[in-house]
Amino acid sequence: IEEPLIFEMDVKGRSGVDLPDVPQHKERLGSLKRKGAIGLPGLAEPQVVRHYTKLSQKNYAIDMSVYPLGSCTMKHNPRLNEKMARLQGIADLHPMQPVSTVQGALELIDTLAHWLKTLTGMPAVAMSPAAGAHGELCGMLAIRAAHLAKGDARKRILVPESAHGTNPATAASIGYEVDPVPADERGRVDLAAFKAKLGPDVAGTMITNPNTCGLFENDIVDIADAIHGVGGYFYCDGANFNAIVGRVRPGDLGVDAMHINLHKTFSTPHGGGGPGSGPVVLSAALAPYAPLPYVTHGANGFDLVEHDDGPDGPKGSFGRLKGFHGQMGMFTRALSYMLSHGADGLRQVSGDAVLNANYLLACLRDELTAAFPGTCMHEALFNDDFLEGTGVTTLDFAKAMIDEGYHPMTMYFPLVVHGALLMEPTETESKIGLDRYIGVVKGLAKRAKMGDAEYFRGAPYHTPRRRLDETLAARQPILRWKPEETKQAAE
Amino acid sequence: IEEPLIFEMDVKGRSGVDLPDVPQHKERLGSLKRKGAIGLPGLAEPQVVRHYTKLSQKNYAIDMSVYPLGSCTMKHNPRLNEKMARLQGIADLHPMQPVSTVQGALELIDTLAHWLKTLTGMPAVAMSPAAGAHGELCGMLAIRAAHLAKGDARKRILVPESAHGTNPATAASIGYEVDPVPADERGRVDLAAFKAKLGPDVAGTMITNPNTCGLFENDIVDIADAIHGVGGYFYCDGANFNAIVGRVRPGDLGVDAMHINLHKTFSTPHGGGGPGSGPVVLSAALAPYAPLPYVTHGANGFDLVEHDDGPDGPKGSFGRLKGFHGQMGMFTRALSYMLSHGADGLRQVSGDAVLNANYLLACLRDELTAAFPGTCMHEALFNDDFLEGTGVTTLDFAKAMIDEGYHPMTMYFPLVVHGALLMEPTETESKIGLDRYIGVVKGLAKRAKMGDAEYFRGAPYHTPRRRLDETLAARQPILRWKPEETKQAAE
Amino acid sequence: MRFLPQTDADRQVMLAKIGVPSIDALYGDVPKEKLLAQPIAGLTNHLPEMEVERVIGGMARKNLGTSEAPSFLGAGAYRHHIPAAVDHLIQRGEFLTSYTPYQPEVAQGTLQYLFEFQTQVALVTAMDVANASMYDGATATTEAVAMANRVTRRKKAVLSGGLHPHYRDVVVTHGHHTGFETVVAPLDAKGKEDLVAQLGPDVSCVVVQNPSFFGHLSDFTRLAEAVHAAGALLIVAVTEIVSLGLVTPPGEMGADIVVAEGQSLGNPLGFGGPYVGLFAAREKYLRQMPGRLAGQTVDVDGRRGWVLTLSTREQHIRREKATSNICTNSGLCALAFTMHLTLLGEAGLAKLAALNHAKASRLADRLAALPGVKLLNDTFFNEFTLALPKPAVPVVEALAKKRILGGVPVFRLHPAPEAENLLLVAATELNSDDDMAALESGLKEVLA
Amino acid sequence: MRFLPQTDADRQVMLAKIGVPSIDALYGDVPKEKLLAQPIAGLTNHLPEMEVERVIGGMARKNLGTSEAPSFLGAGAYRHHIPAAVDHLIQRGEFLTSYTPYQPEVAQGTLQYLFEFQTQVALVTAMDVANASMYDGATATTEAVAMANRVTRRKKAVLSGGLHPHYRDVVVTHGHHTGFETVVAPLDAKGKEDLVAQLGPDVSCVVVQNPSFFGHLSDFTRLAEAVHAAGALLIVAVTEIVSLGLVTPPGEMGADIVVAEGQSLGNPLGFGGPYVGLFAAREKYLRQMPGRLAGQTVDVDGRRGWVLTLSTREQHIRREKATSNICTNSGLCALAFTMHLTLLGEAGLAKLAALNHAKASRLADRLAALPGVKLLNDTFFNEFTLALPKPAVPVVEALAKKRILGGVPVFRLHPAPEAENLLLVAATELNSDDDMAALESGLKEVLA
Repeated sequence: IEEPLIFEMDVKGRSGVDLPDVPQHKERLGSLKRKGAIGLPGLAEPQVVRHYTKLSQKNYAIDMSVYPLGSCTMKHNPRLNEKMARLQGIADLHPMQPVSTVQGALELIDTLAHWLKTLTGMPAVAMSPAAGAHGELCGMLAIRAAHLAKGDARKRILVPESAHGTNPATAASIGYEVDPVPADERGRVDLAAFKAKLGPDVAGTMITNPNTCGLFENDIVDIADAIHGVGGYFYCDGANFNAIVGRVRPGDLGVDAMHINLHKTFSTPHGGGGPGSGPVVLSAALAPYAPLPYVTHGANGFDLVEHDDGPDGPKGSFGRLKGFHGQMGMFTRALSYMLSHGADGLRQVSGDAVLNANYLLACLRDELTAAFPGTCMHEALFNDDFLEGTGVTTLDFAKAMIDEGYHPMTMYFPLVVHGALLMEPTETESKIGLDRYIGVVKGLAKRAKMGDAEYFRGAPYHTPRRRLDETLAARQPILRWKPEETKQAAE
Repeated sequence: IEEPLIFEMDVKGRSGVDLPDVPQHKERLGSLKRKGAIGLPGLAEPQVVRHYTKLSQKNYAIDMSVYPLGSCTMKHNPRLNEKMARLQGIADLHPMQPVSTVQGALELIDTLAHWLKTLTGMPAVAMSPAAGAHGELCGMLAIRAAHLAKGDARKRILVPESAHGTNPATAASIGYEVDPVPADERGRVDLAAFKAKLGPDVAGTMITNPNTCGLFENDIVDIADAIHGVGGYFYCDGANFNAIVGRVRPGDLGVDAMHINLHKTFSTPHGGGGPGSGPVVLSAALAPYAPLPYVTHGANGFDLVEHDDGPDGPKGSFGRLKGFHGQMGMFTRALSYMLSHGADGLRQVSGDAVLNANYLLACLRDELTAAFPGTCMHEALFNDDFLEGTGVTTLDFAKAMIDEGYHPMTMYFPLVVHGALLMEPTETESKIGLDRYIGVVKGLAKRAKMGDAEYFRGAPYHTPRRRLDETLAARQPILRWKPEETKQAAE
Repeated sequence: MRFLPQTDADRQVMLAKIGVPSIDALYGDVPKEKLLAQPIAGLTNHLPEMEVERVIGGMARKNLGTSEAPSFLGAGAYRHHIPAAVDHLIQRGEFLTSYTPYQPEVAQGTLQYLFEFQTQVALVTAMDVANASMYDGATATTEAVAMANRVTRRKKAVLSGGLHPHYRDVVVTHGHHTGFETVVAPLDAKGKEDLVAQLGPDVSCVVVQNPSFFGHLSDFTRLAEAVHAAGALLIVAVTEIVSLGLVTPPGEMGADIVVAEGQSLGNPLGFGGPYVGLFAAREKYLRQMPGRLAGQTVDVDGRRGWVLTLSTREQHIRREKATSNICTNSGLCALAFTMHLTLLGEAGLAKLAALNHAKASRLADRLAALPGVKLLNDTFFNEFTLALPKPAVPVVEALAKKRILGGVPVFRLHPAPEAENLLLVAATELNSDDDMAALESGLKEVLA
Repeated sequence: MRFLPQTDADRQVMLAKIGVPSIDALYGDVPKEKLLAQPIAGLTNHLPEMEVERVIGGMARKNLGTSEAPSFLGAGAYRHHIPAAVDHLIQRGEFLTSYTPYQPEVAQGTLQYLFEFQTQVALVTAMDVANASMYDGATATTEAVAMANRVTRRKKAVLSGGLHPHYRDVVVTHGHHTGFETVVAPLDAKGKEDLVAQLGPDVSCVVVQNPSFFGHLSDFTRLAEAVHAAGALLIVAVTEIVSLGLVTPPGEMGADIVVAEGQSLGNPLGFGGPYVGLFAAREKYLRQMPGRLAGQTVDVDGRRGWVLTLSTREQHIRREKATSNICTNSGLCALAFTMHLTLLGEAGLAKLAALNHAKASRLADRLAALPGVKLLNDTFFNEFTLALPKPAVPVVEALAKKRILGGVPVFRLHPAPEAENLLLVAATELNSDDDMAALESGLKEVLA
């Protein structure tokens, strides 16, 4: 059933909101009173409720079934978290209220900070970053500030080829030169190559651990020592923290900064692309450069430090990264999740996440082709060798998952593996659910090998839309509704 | 995608709820401690959330599109109502709290009562009935109590053939003999036949107005006078109040009792079958017999009268009809709806509901066959003459609506019209939405006439299940899960 | 107005198509003098959403909610913790805004959960079959009596003195007006009654409650045998369904019909409604059962599916010969119930019940130690009866002034002299030790 | 544990299949001495849902929410009434628990609303194109500056003294560390600044705000012409998007990039986040834009549909050459925004804006009449600046003691002497006449 755009349901003068009459007042708009219409459509509430209900029905979601997107940690999002974030006294707090009126809010932030520091074994945490990539920026700015404080700007950042795109993008965005480090045949950072690239101009390295191949960097301590040896800092991409939470403390490995995606490890919902929250834990070396604002314990309770001598000052924060104080709504959800699991439960989280991934790997390795030998951490990585000669691509294979009721796995990432298929089940999948998923993947692999490439090339068949033309979209971008363009296309 | 039963996802020992440890205590169960297992399945929260999410996706709902079930008033259910019903201070009130602690709750009930009485022009209202049929019981018990108070039990109740099944069922359940009154060729109560049945043993009549043919009983005042003339009472089935709210007061027509389905006219959600709420407005003649409990205005605020001298007492309520005080959650929703619309908006509600139904009737009467000439009230009734000779039945036609994205209309009701198709769009459908619906209905009618009976007999095609075997279900009832039976059937 | 999609321009076009000049013209069948020309006086006009929130929020703030105060109220309605997932899921539009599942092709979701609900109710009560819900425990009880009357073709119900007074009153009301006799046993505050002597050839059923209104637990096995020997049915009411996680179910004691209040699982107190009545019975009485039933079948493609079934018992088919007039039931409350119970599962329900019992047992120890207070129960689940040294109604009022909701006076439900000093006190998993200490010291002060 | 579906029995079967003796054995790559053998100390163990509610609820109760007190706080975050339908719909699992729509076949819902969102943002700002959201107004501003730097190949941004201090500080931080210069104009409390003199051949952009941080409305048409003549871009920030229902949009004044805070529509105050940054630009700069874009296309069957597009600008494709490092954005906040705006529609947004203006204008009249209080604005939308006769921070504290949230002291955001006595006061549709009277009398008392 087709659902039009809201603009195509416009009836002039209609509104889905009632408002009281505008009282008498002196108009104070100067010359800036808007002239002419905006062009927004008018719908009544029933039509709006239906529109979004029907749009939602075109989506796949964790609430429906396995969402095996490697690197994304699509775990169950408890509804308790949603309820907590909507409490009066949290959802209705203004960020600029007097601190005397928000002591509970500051306590919440401080409590969450305590959990994050304790779980990572790090002495400090910057709470304001809005997402993982923003956290990377925060951590890298702290590194840069630390170097600057020593009067030594430095230029290069070592980034493994298997890194998330955000790593090089972040480093480059603040002027660093990104120096790629190859992976070895075990899917890990090539230690020798890494060491060979070290030098006094290296500001630091950005390494994901467990890495994007779903493997623990077993040379991690050597890597940390090596980068520290040249006066550099170790930034750890914490996207895969779910594999080790409660079992390994990044601080014990020599990490200087690591962002934590609350929307991955700590279950705040992905929401179709956000919002996230990316607090950054910091080592003692970087802690002084943490951004504003931050919570302290004062004589009259909690305090919020919002100013210092600034980025040009002799010492102190590298400045401000975001409006206000951070993603409070996500903090509340994450704390609700952490309290629900506790220290014991979080340890079980990582254990079950790794168990589930290895179970997938063990069950699928005969039918598919594992990218690396041995066990994995929280995600199972396959290459496309098993599709060789079938005429079926990784993309085709993944799209065929959709008709079976599953979201595709991550494809073609990490880049270091050919035709990669990266599956991260997370700990919230049951054995029964995994067995069903495994059955489907094996069945498709068999079908591909039996030479049914035509079927795969056409998949998916049962979705609202099939194989959309991405090239056309990019060549002739239509990024907003206009009466003529959309009508034409709809015909 | 198939969804198993919860019992088929059982893993022993698993639970979707955490509870604190049971503290030390003296066990006081006597000999009644349960032995042996219950047999309930164990699921974790993620699996439970998915299960019900996936079940929900197999349903049709108002939130998706037109739900043209005649007699059911499937209108938009505002989410504000849900929010109001969940407020602290409403959702968390215990029914047996001291009345000093629930003054706001009693005020809410009293306010809703005021609206209901004012809108109907009736002096009293019984709030406790749980649904429409329960309201019928309430009203009929009041009638019976009034007769008994006069020492004149009476036996017969006149009920039109077009009545909802609940009318005769209610009357019979309290020992009345149901005497059917035929409809005339205009789809109304045959006034002459009605009068002919009157006599001193007639306790009253139950008439739906507007009636189930979607027509206003234009002899209604004569009917009321006639029943009153023999000392009987006029019970009005208020299921179709949506057609006249704010425009006609049943009290002005001579009605003695009428239930109001808050889940129809006042938008409380149908919830897949309930809960409802069916307050009954009462005339001065019946008011003394209203059931317990009821709210009064006392010296210290509102009071709740929960006892009187009982059904055997000389005068007073006919007794208690339900535990506690009525469907407070539905009261809150209904009041939220009423305040949102106001006296002006409710008048527009009925006007637009009637307008929409007549628009359907006008647009469809050439392609389908209208059951009666002229305009209608809030629902448009068709017979199956237009399907004559096509081999397509009313059922087939209705089922074919499903593949077009619509819930079927009410079929084969009222009984007085052959192969009836009863469509009630309600006021919350837009013209655009109605035009699309009309297009689909006309298209199907054309298709039926073109001789595509085969297609209709097979419809629907795109639903999770198609044409379920109702005969088998009734002949060999399987009303609960048992391991062996369900497995067998699933195979 | 935000809920009304038609604009005046739309209306004009539609009226033209219909061929009438105005909406008023569509009301031609209404006697002219009965048709109102203006909005009804005495009511406010339409309000913005935020104003409605102010009005209803203002009413809510005048109440003392049980979540704001130590609360020990029971008497047939219990405050339990409802998992957040339950309220989230029942609000999905596909559940909330759907109708009774008469069209099974587009209602398999509702039908499947009803089938699961029926199974859970049958399991928990240890009965053969259950229906898809009634309004509440009280109305389910009177439906059960009516059913027993049909089954036995007799017209006399014996009601226990331990039956919830509202349930009793509703049955008595129905009996009075629909022509069956009700024998009401004296109030059984001590849990000692024996109803065997009430049996006779005209008795259709005996209605008992477990735990009783006063909290006592009884083994009805012997009673059931006597009832059956007398050709009658045993109806057991359960007002606190959580008890069945810990207590022998009625089905194991010989009950023929079990009725219950399902509010405790998934449904908020809500000042008394909407709740959900549970109704279970022996299979042999199936065709005399009231209410809706979801049944398993196959579709035209041979796939398992569900439909409403045995509807020839119901009013919309059977009309005046129906087993009940019930139509709208408590669908969404049943959904909340079944979700909560699915989350709990076998292990969760058992632990929840144990926790409730433990809390109440500890509270009973504390309160029974107060001077002048006497605990009337040897056995109970999560609620017990105290005999106070003075009338309970003013005691409870005095506690409320201290912002403690201290229990339900029996007198409130049964205003008779022998009930005057009796107080029902319930504890659930939500009562903390602090709550209990507050009640203990509050009660001590009020009684001093 | 309720969220973890595996039982120990499951785990044993799975470990056997994997061929390892324990979960610990799967951590063989972790240096032994770094692998913890026990749960980490210093943290509580898992808690039941009701305990979590107690802990977090306890924290919430220590705060004074804006819904509990007359509240006049703005400064970039505004309390508006959010229709209940919005929060209901964004919580549908299919929205809430879905990922970034990289697989368009199973994400047409998300993609379509993003396309609608982009169109709404472009319409409201009167710009050509908009992206699918940024984190917030402040980060959107610094992304806009970075974009202007790329477009102009220059590295100097001129920041208005009317720009929100947080936005300014974020840009300055970025500039400091990423190598562009920032020229910060003096605080412009009176709305009189003229930035034309700051232009020069090295300036990449001028960043202004409308209404300004102090509430002033300015016509930037002339500034835009001067900026363009100097080869730079004009960036206009909007912190109160509701204003655009009543005020001339930046696009009509020559803005090249418009950034805004979208919180006001659909998103609660939430102590500052998550919010939603809006980002719109002239079409000619499209390929230099940061962030995600939903674009229209057709599918293999020729049907209209939507995909993420132009992702060669983005980090996951372009890596170190990306226009921004942004990945996760504010999807769900954008959904709330677009739903609220869809409900409002043209008529609703205009009326909402008019109502805000009227409330603020009336409040300004009342407060400006207080002894010693001076209104600094000739023009404003729903927020204005008062010069008080004493420092604003203690005044606001004193008001808070009276349970009045009386405004935001400028000093809180910009602790400089010239800001000390300045108070920002905002009013929205949610402020009643009683609220205003409370502030008026409270302020009078505090200033006396």
